[in-house]
Amino acid sequence: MSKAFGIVNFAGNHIQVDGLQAYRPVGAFSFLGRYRTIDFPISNMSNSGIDNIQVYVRRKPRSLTEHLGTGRHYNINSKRGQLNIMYTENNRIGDIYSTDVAAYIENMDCIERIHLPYVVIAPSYMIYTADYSTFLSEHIESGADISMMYHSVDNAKEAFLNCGTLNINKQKGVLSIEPNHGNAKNKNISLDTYVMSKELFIDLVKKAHKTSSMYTFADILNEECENLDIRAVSHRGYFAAICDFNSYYHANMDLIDLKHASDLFSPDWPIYTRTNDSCPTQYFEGSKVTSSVVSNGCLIEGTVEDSIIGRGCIIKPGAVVKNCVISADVVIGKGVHVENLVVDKHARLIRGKRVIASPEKPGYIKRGDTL
Amino acid sequence: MSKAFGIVNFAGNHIQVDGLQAYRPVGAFSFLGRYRTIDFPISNMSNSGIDNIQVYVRRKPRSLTEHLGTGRHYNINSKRGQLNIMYTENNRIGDIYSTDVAAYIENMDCIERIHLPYVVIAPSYMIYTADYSTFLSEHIESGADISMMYHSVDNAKEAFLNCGTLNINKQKGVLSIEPNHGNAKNKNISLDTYVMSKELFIDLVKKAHKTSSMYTFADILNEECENLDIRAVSHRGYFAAICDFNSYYHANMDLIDLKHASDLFSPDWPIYTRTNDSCPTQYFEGSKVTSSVVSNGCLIEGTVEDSIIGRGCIIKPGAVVKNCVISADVVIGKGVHVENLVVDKHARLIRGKRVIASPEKPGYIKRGDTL
Amino acid sequence: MKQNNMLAMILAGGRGSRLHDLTKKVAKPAVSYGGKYRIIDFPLSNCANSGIDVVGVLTQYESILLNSYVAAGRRWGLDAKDSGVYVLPPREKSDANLDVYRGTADAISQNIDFIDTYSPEYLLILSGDHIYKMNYAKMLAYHKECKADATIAVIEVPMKEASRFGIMNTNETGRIVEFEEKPEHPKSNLASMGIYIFNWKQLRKMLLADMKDPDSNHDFGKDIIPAMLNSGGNLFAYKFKGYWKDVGTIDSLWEANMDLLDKNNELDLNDSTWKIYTEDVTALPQYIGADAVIDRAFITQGCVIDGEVHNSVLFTGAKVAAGAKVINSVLMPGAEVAEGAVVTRALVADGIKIGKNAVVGSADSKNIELVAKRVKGDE
Amino acid sequence: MKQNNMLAMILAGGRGSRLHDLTKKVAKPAVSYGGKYRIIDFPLSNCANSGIDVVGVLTQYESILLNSYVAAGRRWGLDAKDSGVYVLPPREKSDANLDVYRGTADAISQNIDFIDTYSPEYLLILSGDHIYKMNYAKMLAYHKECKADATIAVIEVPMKEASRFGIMNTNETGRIVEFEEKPEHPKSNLASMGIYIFNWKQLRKMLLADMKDPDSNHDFGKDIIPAMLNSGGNLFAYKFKGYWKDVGTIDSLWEANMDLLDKNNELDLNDSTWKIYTEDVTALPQYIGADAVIDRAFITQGCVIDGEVHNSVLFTGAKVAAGAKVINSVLMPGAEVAEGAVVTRALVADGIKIGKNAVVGSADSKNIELVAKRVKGDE
Repeated sequence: MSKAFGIVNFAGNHIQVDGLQAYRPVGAFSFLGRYRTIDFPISNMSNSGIDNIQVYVRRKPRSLTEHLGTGRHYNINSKRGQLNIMYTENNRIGDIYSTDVAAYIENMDCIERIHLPYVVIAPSYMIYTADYSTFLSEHIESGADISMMYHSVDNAKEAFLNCGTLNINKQKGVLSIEPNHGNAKNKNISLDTYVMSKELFIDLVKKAHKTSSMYTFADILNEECENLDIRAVSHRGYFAAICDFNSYYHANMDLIDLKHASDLFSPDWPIYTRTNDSCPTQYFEGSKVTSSVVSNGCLIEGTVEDSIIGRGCIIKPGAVVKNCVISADVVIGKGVHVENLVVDKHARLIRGKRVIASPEKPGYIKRGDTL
Repeated sequence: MSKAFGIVNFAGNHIQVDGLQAYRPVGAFSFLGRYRTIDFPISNMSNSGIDNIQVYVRRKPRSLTEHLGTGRHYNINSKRGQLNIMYTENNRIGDIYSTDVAAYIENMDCIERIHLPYVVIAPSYMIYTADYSTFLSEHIESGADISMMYHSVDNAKEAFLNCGTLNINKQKGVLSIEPNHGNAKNKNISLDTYVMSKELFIDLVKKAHKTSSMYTFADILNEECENLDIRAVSHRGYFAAICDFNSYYHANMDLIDLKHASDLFSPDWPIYTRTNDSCPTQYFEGSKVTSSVVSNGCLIEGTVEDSIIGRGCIIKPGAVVKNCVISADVVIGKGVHVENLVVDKHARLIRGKRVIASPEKPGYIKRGDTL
Repeated sequence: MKQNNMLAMILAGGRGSRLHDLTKKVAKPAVSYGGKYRIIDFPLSNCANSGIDVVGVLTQYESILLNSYVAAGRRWGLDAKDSGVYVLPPREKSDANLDVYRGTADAISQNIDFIDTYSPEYLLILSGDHIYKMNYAKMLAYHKECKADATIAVIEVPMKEASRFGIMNTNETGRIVEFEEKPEHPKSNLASMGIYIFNWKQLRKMLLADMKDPDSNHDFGKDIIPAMLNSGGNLFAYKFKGYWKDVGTIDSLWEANMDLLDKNNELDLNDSTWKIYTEDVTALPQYIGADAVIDRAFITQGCVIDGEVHNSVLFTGAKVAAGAKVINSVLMPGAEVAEGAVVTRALVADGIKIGKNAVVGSADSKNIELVAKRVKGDE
Repeated sequence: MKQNNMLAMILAGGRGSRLHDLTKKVAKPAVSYGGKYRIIDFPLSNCANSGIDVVGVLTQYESILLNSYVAAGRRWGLDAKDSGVYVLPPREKSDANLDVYRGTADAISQNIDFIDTYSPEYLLILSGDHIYKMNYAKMLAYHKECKADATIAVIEVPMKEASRFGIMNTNETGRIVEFEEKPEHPKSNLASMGIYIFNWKQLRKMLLADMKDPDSNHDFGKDIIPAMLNSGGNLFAYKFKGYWKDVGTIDSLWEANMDLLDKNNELDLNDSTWKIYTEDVTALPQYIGADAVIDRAFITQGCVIDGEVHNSVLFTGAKVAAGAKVINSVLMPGAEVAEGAVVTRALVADGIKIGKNAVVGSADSKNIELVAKRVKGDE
């Protein structure tokens, strides 16, 4: 039982994932075949003893609502705990008024009614594991106003271009939060993950709201760096941000390597998800599957290489799937050759015999499309 | 196990309940203290063996989502059954584009994926009980294209003014569906409750959508009366429609009489709701409660007459509550006299010593207001 | 919710024979209390609220209602992924015949295999028939802080009543130096509440030894705790403050119900930060009739009151007809009092009907009258 | 979901001794099958899919794993308000001492009080150790249509094997005229599947009589059904078509697993309209390595395949290291095959490790080799 409640924030307007995002919020994106990205922040919270969680969502909440349910599959006690989905009327993606701050203000009565002294805020578009109970206790011990997590990277020139970066001093004090301009290799990428007292959180939200209708929570933090004691806490281990289409593709492809996956998945830190009660996957004579991650419920007769296959997919004889991220319930027809693609749910690639994108710019097949 | 899936429709633009509706959809209105209006259609479906239910919602879905959960408290098997909340982007109340047909079209893939041959549609703003399994089997036997329920009333001049009425012939065929113009005492009020094949339902939705962007499902039905065999089925028993503020107030007040309530509530037909795990209500010395319906978790020291008291209310010494519908977690302060009011959730009536509306035009106290 | 590495086992095998007819068909932990609860809701809700995920309930005698009642772990939210309430009656094993539990310790010993599947670090032993609210997480924190071998929850009782309890004598650090079962001349007033935290590995060894000991009663109070003390174990007393009641008799069950009528009573069932969860019975709200008179009462949903209710607790579905009077009494679930009947200082059992104009109990009786059979009235 | 007035009781007390080491620690209904399932998932999922809300599971021998497994009714969605899976081992009562179930009928008789609390109209009796998918709602409809006193599900078996089964001889209307247990000269090939629907009130009377009969075996097949037939009861056979298997031996368990490798196999676990639900184990998706070779396999989540897998079924968390070969075999949950090892025509039990370069089983063995102990390999 934590002294903190959790907030899982939606991906702000700086995050734009072409294609997939038209159908569901980033938190509901399929990840590594059987997960959704939101499974990571929620499992982190649940494993950290946080069982009172608010999940903020903007447009298209259905898949997220169904996936989260009452949170029992995340090990959240259904009486004592709470997993609430918080909606906002300002829900147009890209709308400058549709900020996290606006959503918090809209649901302020629900926030104020929570009887817990701290809040841990985490984003729905990042994949990492972290023990928030340590994060919280170290925060309390430090006496800081706010603690926030960052991850030092050496590829900030070409990656994390939409993310925030932290400017920190020797004592790990945060001097400013700036967008990543891609002007340097080494950057401290903000995990958009914070801990602070509930009181301060509410104050900051109200202040941000007063200051400007388009201020995000990161904006007000940046502005308060001078006044408040904001500490940066380094994160280690696997870390990926789904901040655009390419990063989505690569975060998935990265984890085909079991060594990378072992950095993220540990028996001590289970990542929970909703089961679909699919049966095991059937491999038939003639199937040839290598270097791939396969979910349950598939029927495989073709060739799969360096790919991720979602739940319930059918790979017909003679089909070749290479360097692809395939979502659930996709059909790859007889003799169809697909390469370097993200294929969205329920798509059927049957007629077009070769659908091949370049490895630099992976392609996207829409949800439910028949090709 | 029914051959039909269920659809609980949102209250259309013809339904406007001043006050309450600003905070939640009609389906999430508190009713008789411990229920919400949506408990009635969902319990009807569950008791009729329908365990695959879609609930459509427009704005402010939080309270409804939390109340419904995964439907376990409605006795819906959490694996075999499904209680899904369906959202729509056209969610502005009063917007002519925001119709049930638009919502069905937006979620058509989810409708099409259901493997059941029939659909039962019920509204979220009416309070009645009905066995849909009989409704369905009689529909199948009759060979009609569509069966719909109506209730004959003799007070259509002053009530049900926003509801639809059925024009029917001697063989119970529906000739037309018209708004109630209040021009006659005796009318057949449509219960907005239909059964038909899934196929026909989809056809009609698509046709309505093609015909006009502002067509509702009732509109297309009215138009198809000539072409289709639409049968009217008479409903008996308790029936109320929450179609405006006054009807909300009176539907509640009606049921203070246990005789009326016995018409609606039967041991064979349980109305399920979500429990809040409140403890029993404590009556203290000096309390005086008569002709009232009281929910659990209240602390009562004052006088309550002819009223409905929601869960967790506090009625302080010397307070007088008369002819009121009080929602959950309301405080009526010492010596405060309230009469002919609907008091919304979390309101605190403490300072103003007399808050009395006229019996003809009951007053409304806003959610969370302190008076 | 992350497992806090503590598994709870509730001893719920008591017959409760001093509750007479109330426990004829249900085990004591399943007896109704407080309008809508059963006694075992208290330890189970305490577990849920303390962040304990897995609870074993050791049942024995006449337990079908108790077994099915606790099996529905959803009632206390104990139905998340790695969570559960497990009913553990005695059972046949490949190396042992079917046999009853020989004592509180034996009940645990016979379920070592169950406990081992969760490999908990700590084991919490609870009793299924006490009414109280307690945060076991705090007790565990104290147990860890003291580096204790075992921690026993104690409550201060009036010194003159101390000889009715198991008394813990502690030194100034809170360490238990002596345990006396019902001492004639008690040295302290710290009574054991029958709530223990053990380190599982250590307890496991002791239980295996205890099982083989022919002289043992296989009981925590009589055997395990004394043995730990004798071997110089580090046992600590954890002082509990608050409402705590063992309702062993009709009078004490009645009293515990009456306690709820006090404003700001110590148990405070209305505290939204520590709810007691129970079965979700489908029922109407309370219907209070035009001529009803209610002062000082604790009434739950499903009740219909047309008569007078004074100083009484009414359980789910209880009915008081017009002209009937219920005074200083407890009406258990579904009890009905017909027109003109008067019920005074009585406890009316589940579903019992008191007929028209019947008079039950009396204002000056020494004991509370248990009404467990239908009382005929005027026809 | 409205109760269809039928309560199901699953007989799950079988020791399954012909499954040897597999049932040393778990009862037969809890044995793993088909990659991610346990056998009892089939009757439980069938119940859930047939709209049955309340299921009693009659357990007996070494049932701690089975008891806790089925107690989590959420796995089959049987955890809605009025729904539940209840574990029913033998128990002590006020009028009876603790005693084992004496037969299939006695197991029901001893739980009459449990059944009565739901007052069902119909009682469905199932076996906990059969693999099949069946809609009991259709069987109930047939039972009602026939106005039967009892309906027994039957399956056509090859005539030459009929003498191994309990055979129902029916007239042209489907009414059972004779029941023969393992007849030497069978008159029909309709074998009883051990699935019965009874009218509860009627069965209740028969059970009460049977309990007192000193000559009875207290068994449905041996006593109750013959008695009903003798007294001219209206018993009907309900013909089931589809996959049905009683996996009594290691060979038949292996076979039943191998059946799943066939394209369009009759059991069709992939049918989304009749899913078999099971425990939701936290596991990664299947990881298939760069040099893996898989043809004809049934593999579930948590598996890591770097070697070769031919004609095999791999259960949750099974691992096949690079250079290892698994042929015509079943790897049960957590089984691991180290580098260079070869496993042929074997059933490797839960968690068993096959060491480096070890060779297990052989292609031309008559029986399937059960590997229930660690096999050391090269160090």
